[in-house]
Amino acid sequence: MLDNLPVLSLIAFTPLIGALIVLLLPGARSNWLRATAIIFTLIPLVLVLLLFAVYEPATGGGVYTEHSTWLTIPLNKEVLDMKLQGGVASFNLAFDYHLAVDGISMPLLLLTGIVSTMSVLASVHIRKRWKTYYVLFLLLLTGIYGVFLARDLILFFIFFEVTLIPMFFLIGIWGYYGREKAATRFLLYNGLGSAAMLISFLILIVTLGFSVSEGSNFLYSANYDVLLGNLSDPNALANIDTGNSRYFGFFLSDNARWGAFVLLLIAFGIKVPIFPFHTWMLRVHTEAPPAIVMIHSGILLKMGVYGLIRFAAFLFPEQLQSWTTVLAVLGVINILYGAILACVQREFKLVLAYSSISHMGIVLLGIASLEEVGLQGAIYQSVSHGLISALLFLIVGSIYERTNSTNLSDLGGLAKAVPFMSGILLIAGLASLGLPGLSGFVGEFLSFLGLFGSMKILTAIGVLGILFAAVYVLRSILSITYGPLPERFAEMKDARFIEALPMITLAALIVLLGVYPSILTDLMQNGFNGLLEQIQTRMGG
Amino acid sequence: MEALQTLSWSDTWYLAPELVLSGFAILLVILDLLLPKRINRNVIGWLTLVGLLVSATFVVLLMLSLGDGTDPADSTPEFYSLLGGSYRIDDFGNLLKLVFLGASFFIVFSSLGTVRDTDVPVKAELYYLVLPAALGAMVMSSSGDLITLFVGLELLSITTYILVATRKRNRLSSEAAFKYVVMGGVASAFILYGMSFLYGLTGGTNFAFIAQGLGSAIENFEALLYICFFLMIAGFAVKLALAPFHVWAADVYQGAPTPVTAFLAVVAKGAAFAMLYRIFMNSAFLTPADGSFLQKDVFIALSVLAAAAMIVGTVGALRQKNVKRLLALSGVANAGILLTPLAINLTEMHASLFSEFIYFLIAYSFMNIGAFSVLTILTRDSGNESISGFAGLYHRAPWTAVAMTILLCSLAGLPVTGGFMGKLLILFGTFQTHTYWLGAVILVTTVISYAVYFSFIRQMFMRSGTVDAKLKMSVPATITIWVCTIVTLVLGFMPVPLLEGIDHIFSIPADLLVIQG
Amino acid sequence: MSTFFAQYAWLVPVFPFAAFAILTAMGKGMSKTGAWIGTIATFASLVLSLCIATERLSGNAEDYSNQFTWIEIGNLKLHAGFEVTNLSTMMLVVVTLVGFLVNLYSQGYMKKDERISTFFAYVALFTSSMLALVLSDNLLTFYIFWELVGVCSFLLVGFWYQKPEARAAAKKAFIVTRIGDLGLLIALLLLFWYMPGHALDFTTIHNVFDSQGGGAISTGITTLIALLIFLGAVGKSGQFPLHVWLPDAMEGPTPISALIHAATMVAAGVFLVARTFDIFDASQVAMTTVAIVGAFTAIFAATIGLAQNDIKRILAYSTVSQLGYMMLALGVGSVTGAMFHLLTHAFFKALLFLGAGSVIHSVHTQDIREMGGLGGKMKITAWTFGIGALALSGIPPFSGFWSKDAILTAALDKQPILFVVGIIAAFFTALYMARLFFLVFVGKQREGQHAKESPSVMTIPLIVLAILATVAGFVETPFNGWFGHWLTGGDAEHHASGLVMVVSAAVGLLGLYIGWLMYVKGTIRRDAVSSRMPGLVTVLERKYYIDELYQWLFVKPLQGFGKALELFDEYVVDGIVRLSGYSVSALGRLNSRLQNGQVQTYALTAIIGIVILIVAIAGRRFW
Amino acid sequence: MSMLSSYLTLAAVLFCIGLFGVLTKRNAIIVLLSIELMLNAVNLNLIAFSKYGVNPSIAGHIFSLFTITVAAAEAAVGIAVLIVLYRSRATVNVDEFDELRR
Repeated sequence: MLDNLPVLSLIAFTPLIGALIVLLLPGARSNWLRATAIIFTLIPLVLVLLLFAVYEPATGGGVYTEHSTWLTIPLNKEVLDMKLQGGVASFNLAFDYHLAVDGISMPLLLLTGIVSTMSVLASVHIRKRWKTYYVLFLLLLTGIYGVFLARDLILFFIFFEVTLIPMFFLIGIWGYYGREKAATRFLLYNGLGSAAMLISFLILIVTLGFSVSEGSNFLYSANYDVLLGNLSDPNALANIDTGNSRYFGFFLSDNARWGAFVLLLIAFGIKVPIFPFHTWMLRVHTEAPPAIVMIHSGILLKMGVYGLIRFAAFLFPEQLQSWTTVLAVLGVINILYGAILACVQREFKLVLAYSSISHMGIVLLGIASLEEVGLQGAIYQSVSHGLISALLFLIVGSIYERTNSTNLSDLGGLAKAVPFMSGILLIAGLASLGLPGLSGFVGEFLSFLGLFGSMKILTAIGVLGILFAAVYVLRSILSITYGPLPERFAEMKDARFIEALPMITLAALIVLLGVYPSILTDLMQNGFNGLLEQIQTRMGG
Repeated sequence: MEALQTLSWSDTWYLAPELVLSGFAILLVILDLLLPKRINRNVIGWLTLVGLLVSATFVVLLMLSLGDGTDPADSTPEFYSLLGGSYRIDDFGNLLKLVFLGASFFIVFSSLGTVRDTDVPVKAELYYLVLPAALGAMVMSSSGDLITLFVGLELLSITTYILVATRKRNRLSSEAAFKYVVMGGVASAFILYGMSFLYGLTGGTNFAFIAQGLGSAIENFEALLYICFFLMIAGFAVKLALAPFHVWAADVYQGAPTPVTAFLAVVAKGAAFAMLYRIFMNSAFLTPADGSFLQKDVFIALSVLAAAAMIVGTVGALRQKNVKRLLALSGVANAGILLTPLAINLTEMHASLFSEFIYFLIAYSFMNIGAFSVLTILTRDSGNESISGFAGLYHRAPWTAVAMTILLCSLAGLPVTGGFMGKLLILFGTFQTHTYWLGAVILVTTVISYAVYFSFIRQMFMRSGTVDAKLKMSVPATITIWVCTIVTLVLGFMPVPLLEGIDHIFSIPADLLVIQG
Repeated sequence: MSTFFAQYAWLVPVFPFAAFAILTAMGKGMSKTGAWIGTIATFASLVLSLCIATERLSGNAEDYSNQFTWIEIGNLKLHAGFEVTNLSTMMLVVVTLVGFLVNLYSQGYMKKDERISTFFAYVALFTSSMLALVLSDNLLTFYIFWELVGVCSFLLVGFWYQKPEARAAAKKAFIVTRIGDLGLLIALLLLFWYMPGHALDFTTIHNVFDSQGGGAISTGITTLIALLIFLGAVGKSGQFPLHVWLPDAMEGPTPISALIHAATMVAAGVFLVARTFDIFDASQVAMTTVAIVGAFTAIFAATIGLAQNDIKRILAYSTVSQLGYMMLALGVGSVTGAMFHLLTHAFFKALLFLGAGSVIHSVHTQDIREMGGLGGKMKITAWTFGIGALALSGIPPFSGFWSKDAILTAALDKQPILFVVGIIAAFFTALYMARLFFLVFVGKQREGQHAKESPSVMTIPLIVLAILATVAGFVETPFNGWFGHWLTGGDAEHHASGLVMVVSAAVGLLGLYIGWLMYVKGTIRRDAVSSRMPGLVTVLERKYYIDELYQWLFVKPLQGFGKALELFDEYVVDGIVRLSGYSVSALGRLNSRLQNGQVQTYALTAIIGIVILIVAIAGRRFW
Repeated sequence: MSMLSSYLTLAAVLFCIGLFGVLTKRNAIIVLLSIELMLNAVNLNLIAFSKYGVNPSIAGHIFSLFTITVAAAEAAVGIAVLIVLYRSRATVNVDEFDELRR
């Protein structure tokens, strides 16, 4: 049934349509607004699930590619015309509207669908300006889906930027005390990342993206597939060193490659975040409303991971390969730095923020392995961390609503007052510390397994992180749920249905992924073939 | 040199847009004198709009009558050269004229009903003086001769001096005007001094002559040519408010009535760019590139100025609380971006400098006019020009706040807006020519500018203002705001039609370079 | 022989898991029924285990294993599966048997607790994980359930979560064992990359590391792997230096201490080493390490046990000490001895804990100094406890004697010093057990204590266990090596040594006698040691200050480091970010200084600007 | 050519004097006059070039005529603005015109 539908576009743009509809609804009807928002968050989820059901790893979901030219910007060809006697038929800069799914994006799409749905349910804690909230929320979703679907550099960039603006508002309007600062910091820091990304992209477009087709049609293309094709094509202009000609400089020199690669690393490193680019996200974690942190920690950080793999790894396999150690060291630093800092925080949200840093370090290790196991582990860990941190922040939101605090010293004994929530919190915590049987373990294990083949000592040091994970998770969660219950919380009510539903769903998914990982690993089966082949051939040559 | 070509009756057709403007200008001056005091001077405003529209119609007609040069069999000329080549009707000029006329139109339109008599007692002057100013800008963009260029420049400058001073009872207004006069005068002197050398070393004031003479001039008087170009650069830099020649801009923008500020930011700036293109593409660009560094150096100097403008403008705006001054500094930064396509020069791979420039100019005009219109409404409401005047705008006028947000996103270069597309094209140019550093400067300053523009958004959405009453909107201003917003979005989503149109009619040899005399 | 029941072995863990699922899903609504669901499920497992055991008792049943692909990535496959061997069958029986008895016992012990169904859910989950662990056919599956039993232990230790001590103990239990788990995990990674075909199953491990394996893996790596696996075992089995969690874990309900922290989970470390014994066998260093750590732990914990006053803590240190014995056995190469002791220990230690639970249930204190003369009121408890104590002290003919004897014989064969250490530890064992028994059950009864015998649901398990503790030893005596043969498939490695039997029985009796003299007869004053060497006693009471040492060695420095890092994060990492922000806005301030209102300054700036531009750009050409 | 260079030098000196005046004089009238001086330097240049330049032509004369005219217009507007300013400030000191700042 999906064959006749532009299903990928529908996934990406139904939230946008939802946003427009919400915009037209009367602002006072909060129930209508909420229902519309939920519906338009569910539609893409359903579509993603359908896609998941029919997705065949063997064909890489190629059936569901949507490709059309979007912008073909004419570049003045006159000077070129004069120079080349034969004349130039056309000289264009083409941005394509190209959406596709493969084994790498599919799991992240699923994650997006699930976490966004849970987040929109968790938005019951939002107390003001619902209309604006849901409009921005849906806008954000379009951006996120777009990022995971886009296969054109500029399209990707646009979607990436589109996530920034709603996030700025969502943090800045509905956040806590330091929200404005956090929002600005978020915007600037991520903006810088995007700038680095765009520089790198443009370098790629003016070199790798250039091609001369039959009948001397000169074309700069921003299409990812074109870039990838030119990368491995020895006859592509970007791979031929024609000397230092100023005007026809399509050659992608080693220096340029390195520059572009490092810029991508920085760009996505900020998003992931990689130490030392992490400080912005601490503020987002503490200041943004929990429903938004679910999205942020659950999905947005994964855009960095996705970008690292999709662009830094696939387009620069050589550079990545010679920098695996750097990446692994960064990963280990992330793991330990985040973990140790998480051990000494007094604010639960900060514990979680630092723990995110730590977990993202594991993802880096997986990428650094350049082994299929590790790469799948990285994605797996991303998905798993997405679910876990979404669940954790869901509970944080519910706890904050009841206690007005998430400070560890203010809380205690909640297992008595809210046993259900405490139980879920414990499950989430255990998943976060990598307990087998829950999703966290599989991702961590696969990542470690992948890297261990090439870097034993570093991996072993990284594994220490899971010890600290036990320390900070237990320290914080036990001090919230265990111990004597303070008087003032005696009357606390356990989770309402609307809160419990997403909690149970997420917890169930965490267990499912922990017990039956093939559900994702099968999906990713052929996702990394291209990259691994590249590396193989380069090592051979 | 052919015999002096005099103005014939048939030429009036080619000069129709300019003649219409001057005719309307004179007519309105007289009308203003004759009309009794009790009649609202908005009438003159509407008539000004009519003048601008008629003129624009003629420009469009002229454009249609021009050939595009794609078909060799087509004998329609690609341009008309009048008065011995001193005045050119070509697509470069026509496109810019449309921008100027359109911008003037919206500026005047949005100010109808928002400018208060207490603030600008000579409201009629505010309206009809826009006509000669626009005329000056048009002359500049159409000139093929240094003298025409200079006359156009001065026509624009002198009228804007007066426009700035129209808030007669305002102490600041006349101070701003005085500063503008002094800086403008000095700038004119520099430009003229540079032009005098250009004339002296090549022997002509016509661009065709200058191009011919440059070859020998560079052999014998390279140092003098350097001085000549740098003197002109200095003059233009002041006119364009590039850093560090920009300091006057903030003061003048603040003192002027808001519509005039918008006019300065859009039309005056655009006209200066037109002049820059005319002169530099027909002189510095044509100097031989081998054996002399002149060409390279002039364009490097422009790149450096562009970068400096972006950095200083953005960074300066960070700490600015007065909205007009802030927009002045933002204009400085945008001038840097607008300069970039020219500064990275015309090369084999990068020949689309003009479409990059004009696309961003159009986008910039609309977003700026929109933003200034919002500002006009707000200042009329509260008299507060500070950024805190935007506080709580979301609660007072949510839709206007949304529009303003879109405009600000465009100013900040965020997708999907005209500002983004324009910047992206210019950026692409810098990368095409491998001028990575300039591209990086554009991007980094863009990011810093988020802090500037989003401080408005913070005010609008995240703070509550002192007043809660619904904001009183004037109809023309509202229309202007929404037109600007929609155009901004359309330019972001669908840049291709416009760009294709420009590419279709614009040709470098015929429209940008005046090689054929 | 048939493997009819063996193919259904996977059902053994499924029963309790189903119970867990039901109990969790139903929630609080079913306190009484819930308890029975757990018990019945465990009973079902027990029955099935017994069936499997019967099937295999003949001794020549083939091992049965079955597996499926858990994760498949590229050409790498990670499997999950189960394997039924004699070793795992023995463990199945032990776990289900003790598990069932503890379940039964808890019906009485936990009766009044409002979260009884939660308790039974946890216990069911634990039983299930433990059984799955036992059945695992490869190290990865093993590791998964290894962690799961750990988490169940954590949950149950912290069952009374409102007590801060329980919270601390649970946390400690989890974290300290996790240190060991790290070792196991790294060992797993190493094995994965070094094993041919990335195989992780025990059969392949056996084949590769077997003497016939032909040195597929270098000795250095083998040693490393072995030591890392041993680290895991050290953590789980409470060996020195990671023993600190086990005594604290006594904060949990007593049945849990019996089930998890005496009979089953803590023995998993021993089981692990036994399961991967070929790896150890291939490395002399590893074997020596295991033996030394085991022996040291045995005597070390026994001495601490002497000076404790909490009934459960004494038993806990005793557990640590006995686990040390098992490790010692493995270290000297006697898998049979270790598993044999594991078996007997499971029975008599569970018995002792349950007996202690019965006492605590009755008198509501755990301090043995506040007890006394309970023997009269609690006959069954006292008798069964006595049997347990005798078994533990290694008095013939109780089971502990035979198993200890097997270990000591092996030790003597290998290394006399280890034997001596073992003998001394055995003496201390007898001594502290005597102290415990006599102080609790003999002597004057305390006033105000209304001790009474526990209900039959609690005493029946005691009796069953007491019988087992008495007779279980006869499966393997110096005269009859059936158990060893059945277990390892080899010839009986254990040959009679009259010397060992005599010496070990003698020190056991001596210990008991001295205890009797001190605590019953009073011939030796109780403070005979403490008055002469108060320092020594304090050191023992404070458990050699190990906790404090760790506090100062690891916890505090780590906290300090964390705080320092926090400052670093705030002022250096974020500081740089803020600094760049400030410097940008400082530039902005510079710009606003320029805007001083003086038009002449503006013009001057412009002039200076153009001069600099000319000098910089044009000037460099003319230089 | 010596004539040309003398004229050019004179013009340059004149231009610099004008510039100096703009930058330093406190009296606003003198500032405006200094601008005129600069423009006159330009006129001198143009005339000199049109007589002694590389390609002597009438264009320089014409250019200077335009310059003179425009300069007059500019001066007129300048003075007018200054008068308005003087009315409100009662001073012609340039350095007192600094209410617009920062």
